Amino acid sequence: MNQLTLAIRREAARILEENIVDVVIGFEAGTLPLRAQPAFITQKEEAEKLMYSGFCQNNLASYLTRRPKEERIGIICRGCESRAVRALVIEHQHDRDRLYLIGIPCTGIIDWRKIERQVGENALQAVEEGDEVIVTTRDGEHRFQRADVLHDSCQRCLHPNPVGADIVLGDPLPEGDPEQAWAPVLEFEALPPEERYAYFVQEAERCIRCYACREACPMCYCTECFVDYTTPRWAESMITPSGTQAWHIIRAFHQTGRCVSCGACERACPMDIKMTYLVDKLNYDMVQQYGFEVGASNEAQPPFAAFTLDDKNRFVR
Amino acid sequence: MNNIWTPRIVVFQCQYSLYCEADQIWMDTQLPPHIKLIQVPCTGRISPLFVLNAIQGGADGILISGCRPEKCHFKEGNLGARRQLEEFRRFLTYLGMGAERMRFAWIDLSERGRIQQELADLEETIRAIGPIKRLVTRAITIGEQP
Amino acid sequence: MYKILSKAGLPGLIEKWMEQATVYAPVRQGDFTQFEPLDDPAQADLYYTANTRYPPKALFLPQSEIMFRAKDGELESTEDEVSSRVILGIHSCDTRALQLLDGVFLAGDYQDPYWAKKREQTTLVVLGCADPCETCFCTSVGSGPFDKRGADVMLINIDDKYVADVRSEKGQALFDHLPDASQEQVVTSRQVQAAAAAKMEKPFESEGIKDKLYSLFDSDFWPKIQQSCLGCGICTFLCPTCYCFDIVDEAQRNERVRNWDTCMFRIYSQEASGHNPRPTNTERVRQRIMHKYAYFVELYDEIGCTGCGRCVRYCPVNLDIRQIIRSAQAWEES
Amino acid sequence: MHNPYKPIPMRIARTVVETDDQSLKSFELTFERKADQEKFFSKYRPGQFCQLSIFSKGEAPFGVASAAWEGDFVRFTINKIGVFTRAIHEMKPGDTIGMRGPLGNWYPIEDWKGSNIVIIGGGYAFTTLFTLAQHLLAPEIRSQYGDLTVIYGAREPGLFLYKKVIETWYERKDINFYQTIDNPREGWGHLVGYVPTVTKEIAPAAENAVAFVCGPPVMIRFTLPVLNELCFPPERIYTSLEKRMKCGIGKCGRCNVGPKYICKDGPVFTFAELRELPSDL
Repeated sequence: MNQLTLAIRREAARILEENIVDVVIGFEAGTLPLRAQPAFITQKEEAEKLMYSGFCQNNLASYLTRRPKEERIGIICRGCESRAVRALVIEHQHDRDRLYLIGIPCTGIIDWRKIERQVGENALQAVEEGDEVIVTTRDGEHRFQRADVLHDSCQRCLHPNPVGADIVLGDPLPEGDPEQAWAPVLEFEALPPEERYAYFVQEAERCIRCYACREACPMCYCTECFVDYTTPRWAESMITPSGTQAWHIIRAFHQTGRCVSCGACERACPMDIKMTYLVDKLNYDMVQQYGFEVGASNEAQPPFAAFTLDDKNRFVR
Repeated sequence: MNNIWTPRIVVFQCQYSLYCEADQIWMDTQLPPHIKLIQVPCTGRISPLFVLNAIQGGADGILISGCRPEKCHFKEGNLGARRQLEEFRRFLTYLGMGAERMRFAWIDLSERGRIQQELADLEETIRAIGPIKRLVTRAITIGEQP
Repeated sequence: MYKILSKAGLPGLIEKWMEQATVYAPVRQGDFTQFEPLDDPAQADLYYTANTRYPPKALFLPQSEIMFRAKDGELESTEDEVSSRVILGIHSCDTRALQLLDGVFLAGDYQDPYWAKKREQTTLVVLGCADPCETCFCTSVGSGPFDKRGADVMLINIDDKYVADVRSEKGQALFDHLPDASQEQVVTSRQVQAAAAAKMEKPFESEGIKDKLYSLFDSDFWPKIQQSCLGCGICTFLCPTCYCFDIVDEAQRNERVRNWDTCMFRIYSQEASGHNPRPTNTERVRQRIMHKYAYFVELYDEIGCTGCGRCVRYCPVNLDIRQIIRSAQAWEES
Repeated sequence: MHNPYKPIPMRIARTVVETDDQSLKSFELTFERKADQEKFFSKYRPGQFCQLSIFSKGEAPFGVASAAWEGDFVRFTINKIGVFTRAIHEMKPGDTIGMRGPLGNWYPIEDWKGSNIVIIGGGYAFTTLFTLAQHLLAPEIRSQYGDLTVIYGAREPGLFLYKKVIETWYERKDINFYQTIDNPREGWGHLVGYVPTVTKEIAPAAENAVAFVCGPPVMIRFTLPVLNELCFPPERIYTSLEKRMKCGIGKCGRCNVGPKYICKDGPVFTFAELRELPSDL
């Protein structure tokens, strides 16, 4: 039992008992060794179910827009979740007063795919021990350096510490290095255009349009998504290049200046499609053009919602 | 080879962004067949999806033409459009499209002949770089093909 | 009829089939395998024990299938555009799924010609699972790792050979010229089969599940278990037995197509009037589970799930259907 | 192999604007091929529906609103509400359109020979009930049944369908016809009140009778208790359901209510049957 789990249970039980919230959204143990399940705790006795580990792969903020409007919610917030909460509040999707953020400085989410790539698909047990992840399979024990098997988004995480939390459990962590965070975007940009396009095509063509990326994303909350719109239909409905490329381009574009870089979309994808390189570019541009970073403040509107006469490139062609 | 090929160009034009009368008449009635005009209530109405649809359908060039920044009929529709569509161009470029294929022309009533000039420039640029290859996923007919 | 085939001889055999038919087999693609038409027998990866990521139902009900091409106002159907095929290395769960779907597409007053034609043109060379995965639960849903129903041939892995249990004329056509398996080899193959099934834990017993689910229809069970569900389409799209589709006209392509659809999407049941009979995720999750474990049982006397475990493995929130069924069985109305 | 997804070509012979608000229009379609016509009428029974198809707009299901004896055409009455219906409202006589059908089950009227028939309809849902009444009014059929009572309600006079035909029902001796509108209106010479209330007043006898009820959900909800009070057992009350459909032949999976598919096992169900099904409508 790790200290963090105990602290989370204690805090969840307290805020339920003191009637500060109606529900606490956290994680409980999963049915598979490398996975955890989102949990919705409404009774303080049930707080014992909560746990926390590096296998908690979802962005819990995506549940905020799914819950009943009047509910008071306690939610486990890592850096990315807390920034999503801020963005949702700025976009009037949630009322901050009805939220209680239990902040956790995050050491990164372990990517089960990276582990399965090496040990096969039949893990029997997985535990974290300090900087190591120990996975037991039918043919024995495998040890990994935690840093090596973190999800890509977490490896280049800029802000592991929660912002604006009501309580923070655990000690703050050092912030990430922007140079390292944006390096993949710049590297991709440096490739010849045909290689960039080839990579995009190769990733998008595996898409099965299950929209798990959309559903897993805390910022994709539209009741009617552009692909569902039929009068007129904007994107081809099929899993053809037209259809899947349009989906990936526009989905990413709608996240411009809104994406919190949590990587939940990629972790949800059943076809291992890389997609953070798309939104990362857009986020990078927002930083470059407008000095905007999602969740950095409680007030700043996303750049597409805020524009001025004095924008750069006034006479751009 | 290139003298047979004519680039296909889609122009999105804000309906309030009136050019000087002669230019507008030319746009409305004398646009050559390889240029397709799509009028919108404001450049702010141009969803990136429209642009993407044109590109997927085989448009070699896109011209987005609207009012000068301070002269939007809806006060700031064009300001939003400018931020969005510029970024969209950066994004498509990131994915391999030639940035030259998409351009903006914020035009004032006084700028006689500018739209023709912009179109001619765009066409020349596109002739130089050749037909669009990347991001085209289905060829639909835009105007008449020679 | 039992034939024997050395693993070393398999590429030669595939090559021979390729002369007459398109041969599909699991082909390694990045971290997973997919059924692909082979250009070269060496592409076939039969040693990768897990199921292909994408279900082979797509070879019979493609995710996007052109039904008609519009020509001068006439719709020309496309069902005949399929030729002879062999599917090698499909597992029992996926084969069983095809058989269950025959009940939907081939039985009743209307036969689906697209499905029928592809079934008719295809020979299934099934590879039994000697080494089922941790997420497999075929034995809980009335099947098993060597379920032979629906197989034209069942390959059973014994050391450096396969015992081929040839079960149909179509299968015979592919294996006829091979030597018969010895009595001893057949016995060994039976042991392999029994051992595989014995290795599997049974996460639940399916008896009475239909009635239990009916009794829970209006229960608080569904609102509770659906909370973590994101409402994406992974479970249904990767499912070998989910078959719902949408029919769409792609006017720019001049095609009427059908695309997989899923009861997990809001728009699936959204009516033009604005009414939606399944307005929230609760009704949609209930529909998915009940379709497989209650309605399908009522209609066909079989569970509409073959225990392949794809939905278990790829659910982004680890909402595990085995756990849902167990919870349903244990649920007491308060 | 027969392809049940393939529409047969039809031609729009006549259109009639049915309601004053122009939102409902009837389309009478004739067959382009004699063989299709024969096949259609050899199967068609009142209560069935067809999928109409306009390439590029897709397909949508509509109940057939004409009895076979009315002529060599098939009538559909269509409310302008979505993509498809908007497109068909633009169409003119002479235009062609695709059709698949007849699909689904029907009002099993042949099981009730000798019985009295009560038809209760409200609003736009009257289409297939009209078909049923028309079917029963054919001379050789009418004599096989007892009394025929039709109660038909609409929000206001301008919203009644098939006005020309139903006007003539008042003059007939072999049909008891009642029309009602929601609120009093000057110049209205028939009943006023909601369908359930009016049904209660008219009180058709349940003995040796069978009822067919179609209408908006709220009308159904309040009419059922009335029929209950009048002693109609649920086995003798039929209704016709609708849900979003695509294939129309029980394959695409979308229109189920529990294990039943509205397109294949329906659209006609008795309330006794519906009571056995999960509440998934």
